[in-house]
Amino acid sequence: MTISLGYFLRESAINFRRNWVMTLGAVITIFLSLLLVGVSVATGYVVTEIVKDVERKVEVQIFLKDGFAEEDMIELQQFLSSDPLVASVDYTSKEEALAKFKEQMKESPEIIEQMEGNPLPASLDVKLVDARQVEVVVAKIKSNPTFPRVADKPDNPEESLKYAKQIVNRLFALTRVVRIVEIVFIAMLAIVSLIFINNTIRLAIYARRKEIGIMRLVGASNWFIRTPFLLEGVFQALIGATLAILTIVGLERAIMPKLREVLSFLDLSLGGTVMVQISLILIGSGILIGLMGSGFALRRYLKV
Amino acid sequence: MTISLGYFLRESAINFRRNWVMTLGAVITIFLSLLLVGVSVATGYVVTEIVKDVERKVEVQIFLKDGFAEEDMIELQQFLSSDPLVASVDYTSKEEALAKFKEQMKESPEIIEQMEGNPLPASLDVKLVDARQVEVVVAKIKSNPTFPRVADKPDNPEESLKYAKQIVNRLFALTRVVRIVEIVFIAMLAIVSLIFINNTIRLAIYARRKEIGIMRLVGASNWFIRTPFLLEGVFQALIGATLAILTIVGLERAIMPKLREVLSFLDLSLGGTVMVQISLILIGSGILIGLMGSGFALRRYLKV
Amino acid sequence: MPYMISMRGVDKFYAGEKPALVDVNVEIEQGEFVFLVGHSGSGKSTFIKLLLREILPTRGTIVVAGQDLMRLKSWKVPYLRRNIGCVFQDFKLLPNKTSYENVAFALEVIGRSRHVIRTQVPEVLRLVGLEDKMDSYPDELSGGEQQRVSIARAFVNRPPLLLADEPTGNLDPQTSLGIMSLLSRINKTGTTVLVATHDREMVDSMRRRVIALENGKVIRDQDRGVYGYDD
Amino acid sequence: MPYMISMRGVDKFYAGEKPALVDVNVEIEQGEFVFLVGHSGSGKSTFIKLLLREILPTRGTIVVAGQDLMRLKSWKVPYLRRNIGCVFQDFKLLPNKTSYENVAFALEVIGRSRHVIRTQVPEVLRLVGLEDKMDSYPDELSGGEQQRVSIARAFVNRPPLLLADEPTGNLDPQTSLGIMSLLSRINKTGTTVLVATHDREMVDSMRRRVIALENGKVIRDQDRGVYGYDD
Ligand SMILES: Nc1ncnc2c1ncn2[C@@H]1O[C@H](COP(=O)(O)OP(=O)(O)OP(=O)(O)O)[C@@H](O)[C@H]1O
Ligand SMILES: Nc1ncnc2c1ncn2[C@@H]1O[C@H](COP(=O)(O)OP(=O)(O)OP(=O)(O)O)[C@@H](O)[C@H]1O
Ligand SMILES: [Mg+2]
Ligand SMILES: [Mg+2]
Repeated sequence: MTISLGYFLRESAINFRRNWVMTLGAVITIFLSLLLVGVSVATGYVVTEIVKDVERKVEVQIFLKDGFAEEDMIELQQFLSSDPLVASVDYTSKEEALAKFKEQMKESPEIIEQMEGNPLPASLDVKLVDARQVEVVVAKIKSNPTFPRVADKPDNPEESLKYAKQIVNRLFALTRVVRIVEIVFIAMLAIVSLIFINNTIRLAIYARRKEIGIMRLVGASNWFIRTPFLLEGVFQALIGATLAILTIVGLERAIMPKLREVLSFLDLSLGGTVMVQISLILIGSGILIGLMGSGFALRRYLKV
Repeated sequence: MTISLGYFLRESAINFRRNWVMTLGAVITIFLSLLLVGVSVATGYVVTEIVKDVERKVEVQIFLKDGFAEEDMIELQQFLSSDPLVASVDYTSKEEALAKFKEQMKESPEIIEQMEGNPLPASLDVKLVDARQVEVVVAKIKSNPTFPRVADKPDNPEESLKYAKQIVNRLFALTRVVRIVEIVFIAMLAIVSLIFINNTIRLAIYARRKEIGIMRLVGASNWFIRTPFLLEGVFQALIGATLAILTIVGLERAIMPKLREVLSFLDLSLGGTVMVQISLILIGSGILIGLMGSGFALRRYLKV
Repeated sequence: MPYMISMRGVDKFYAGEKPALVDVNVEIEQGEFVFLVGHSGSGKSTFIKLLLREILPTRGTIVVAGQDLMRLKSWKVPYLRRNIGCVFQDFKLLPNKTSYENVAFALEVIGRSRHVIRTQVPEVLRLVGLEDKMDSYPDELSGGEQQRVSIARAFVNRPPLLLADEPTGNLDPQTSLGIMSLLSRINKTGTTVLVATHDREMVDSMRRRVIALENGKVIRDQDRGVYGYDD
Repeated sequence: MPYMISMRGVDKFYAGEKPALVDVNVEIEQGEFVFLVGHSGSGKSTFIKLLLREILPTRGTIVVAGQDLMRLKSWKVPYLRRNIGCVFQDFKLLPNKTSYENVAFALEVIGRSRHVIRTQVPEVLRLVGLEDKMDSYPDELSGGEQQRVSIARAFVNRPPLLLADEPTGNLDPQTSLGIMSLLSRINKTGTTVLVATHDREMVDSMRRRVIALENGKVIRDQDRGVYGYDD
């Protein structure tokens, strides 16, 4: 019925205006709840990116003996490159290794001075797709038949593999905790927001329970009473979500460039797609909560 | 008047029971708001401790030339020890330095092998009270007259000072950001909580505005109307705060041991005093907000 | 002969008190005009609330407009109520709606078009003398004006059954007379009308059927009766 | 001779409508018993609300119990109201309080001891015939019972001025008579009583001073008057 739709829209718009204390309360609650959730999700995203970036820096180095056979090295490199766990395999010659070492050690020049010739071996530097798979990749390298032939220490090939076992383990312990804390916190905020919004809507409807009773006595069916409330809930959610999104976008604009400047050594990013995703989540969940909150709260007063 | 006090307590207890929908709403809001704030403060405290712990590991090393004069070294050590910015000064002999180096480099044995004799200098390892003061301490060392006499490189004493300038700067950039984010987040949560609580109380009082009008018409003075509402607000805040504190203590008991286990390399602590502080803050601010929220919300309906 | 209202052996007990209604047996035919009289607290409003299925009886059967209220499914209740116009003792106006909107609501509920609403609502408000109070909210109306809005809402959709609980309690004798003759005219068009009232003058002058309650019991059911009760 | 109420040149305009009261000049002496009559919407409730300082007049001066209401500081208003008992047309009972608590509230407000409350409240409720409804909440009471709680609350603290807006609108003639003789008795103890009413029988039989309003104007102020108005 087109008449009814018009009626319901008009009705909920009027309610919206005339019960503005309640409306404002609900809009503020929805806005702030979604803002909290949105900011946490965005922060969580940045943290996750940082964690991933740090993890990406975990690599396995294979030291090669002086005068290794070129074809062996290439074979090993190809074997590793074709592994789905491996992101890239780069060759570092003896000279490049020395240059890097000098660069790294330039704050302890006493050690560089002491060095004669080029004691550093060439290496294959293996970057991983998922840093947590480091032990698997190491095992694969060890079991590869070419590996002992090119290894720096053929008698004890294992010593030709370098990866910061302890650091990697600590890093993973830390990043796991960071991720769990992140998820738990966002989940907590989401649940709390849900309760807040639900609570506010319940109070708003509680304050109008007499009206609902009167409507019933005048012969209004449940859906006739419910629809304007639900539409109102949707309006409120839309306004709240929009405000939250605008605030988050504003914050992003204001904070991210500064943060990127201060933490220029970290790869901080919060792309447009992420913002769009967050916006969609906020609007979607806002409307859902608005609808469900109103719906549930009404049930109590819609019993005959 | 003792009669009045009894009356007000009775009155607010009755209201508490008879308006339980509103009461429950307010209690839930206060509880969850304070829980969020409390959890953030606790998390923030742990993060701050970790940051401090990491910062504490920043140190300045002074490399000493072979065959330095013992009394010069001791003089420098005492000079630094007496500085309020310095936490401790430890002497590392050439042998200890070599042992440490070998331990650190055990994953790159090719370098150790290359070393002949003991190329490493002895050093004084200076730990700082506040890592951010590292440049100040470095300047002081440089300007000390004994320093050039014991320095490893007398012709260019500056090179005998080692501190991870870049790492320290990055670390500080990061920890500063972490701290700011922490404070901003807690502040945001606190403000949002305040608005939530205020909002809920306002809705609850809005729903009873007719009652307030009636009381006024029957000759009740403003404070006579206000007192039971304020007491109710305090009750609600107390219940909410208590629930929040219990939940936080419970969470601490459940999570901290596990966290300490997983992150055993970090110095995670959340002492009893911190918990007591958090509890006091929550109860105090809860009551304050309960009082002020009710007070402000009432003002609108207490105009004559 | 179809009964509009039929109550058999109806008791109503509110929690733990003496009963509000005891063994009420009443039949009201379609098109009748009935007064319900009784002292304050004798059960008149309870009687009306039962017919509207606002409350259910503790015992007994009630049939209204062919519907057995004890068996009526809860989702069907609104449809029953659309056939009953009711003037409530406490008016029950929606506080956030103007007089016009309050009356219009009864039409919107049954899906009348805006056009119908626009013509009928002002007409009905004029009948109860509120043509210049259409845009006032209930708390901007005098007691009697609120009561008349409630009356207007009750008959705007021409229901076959009209219940009125003390419809002239806040009205002066002259306005009361106007309302009563309005109810009379509505009754002449075939609507069954049940009026609970304390207005002795009114009851005595109209000489219609009178049902008298005392302590929840029907003590008198008289055609062309009078208010009765000696002061 | 001290006036309890004195209104001079009082106008009351509500937002943008025709005036609710126009140029009202009324003096009521201490100890008088006055009826205020008039059609629905003629301004009776507005008159009473002005005396209680629920609203302020648009023009004119009002002095009640020696207080100039225009000059009265807002924090002093509660003290004024404690000297005025008021029966409201819509009862204005606190929904979360029982009958007993509603009546007791008027005493608590003026700081009476629990002992006094415990003896006086049941006594007053008995006077209005509600001794067995003391623990009922307003929505568990019939319309007339609520009205009587409102009456009990109005005079429980023996105020020097009693205002009653339509105090018998929901009461049967017999109970009305009881309430009226109660008001009469209260008046005999020196209390000034002002009753706005539509109850022609009552006014005609009591033969007290009658102030008649029409469209906000005082059209008659008559000692030992009658309800007047021809139907
Ligand atoms: N919800 C309720 N809970 C308990 N008792 C109730 C309830 N509603 C009404 N009563 C009691 O039932 C009795 C009958 O009430 P009812 O409202 O039917 O009286 P009434 O005839 O309409 O009186 P009045 O003329 O004063 O309006 C009264 O004594 C009243 O106190
Ligand atoms: N708050 C308000 N805003 C606007 N108009 C109002 C307001 N209160 C009352 N009025 C109008 O003022 C006029 C007088 O109202 P008042 O309540 O004094 O009448 P009354 O004599 O008590 O009538 P009744 O016998 O019906 O109770 C009415 O026309 C009413 O609509
Ligand atoms: Mg009744
Ligand atoms: Mg009035």
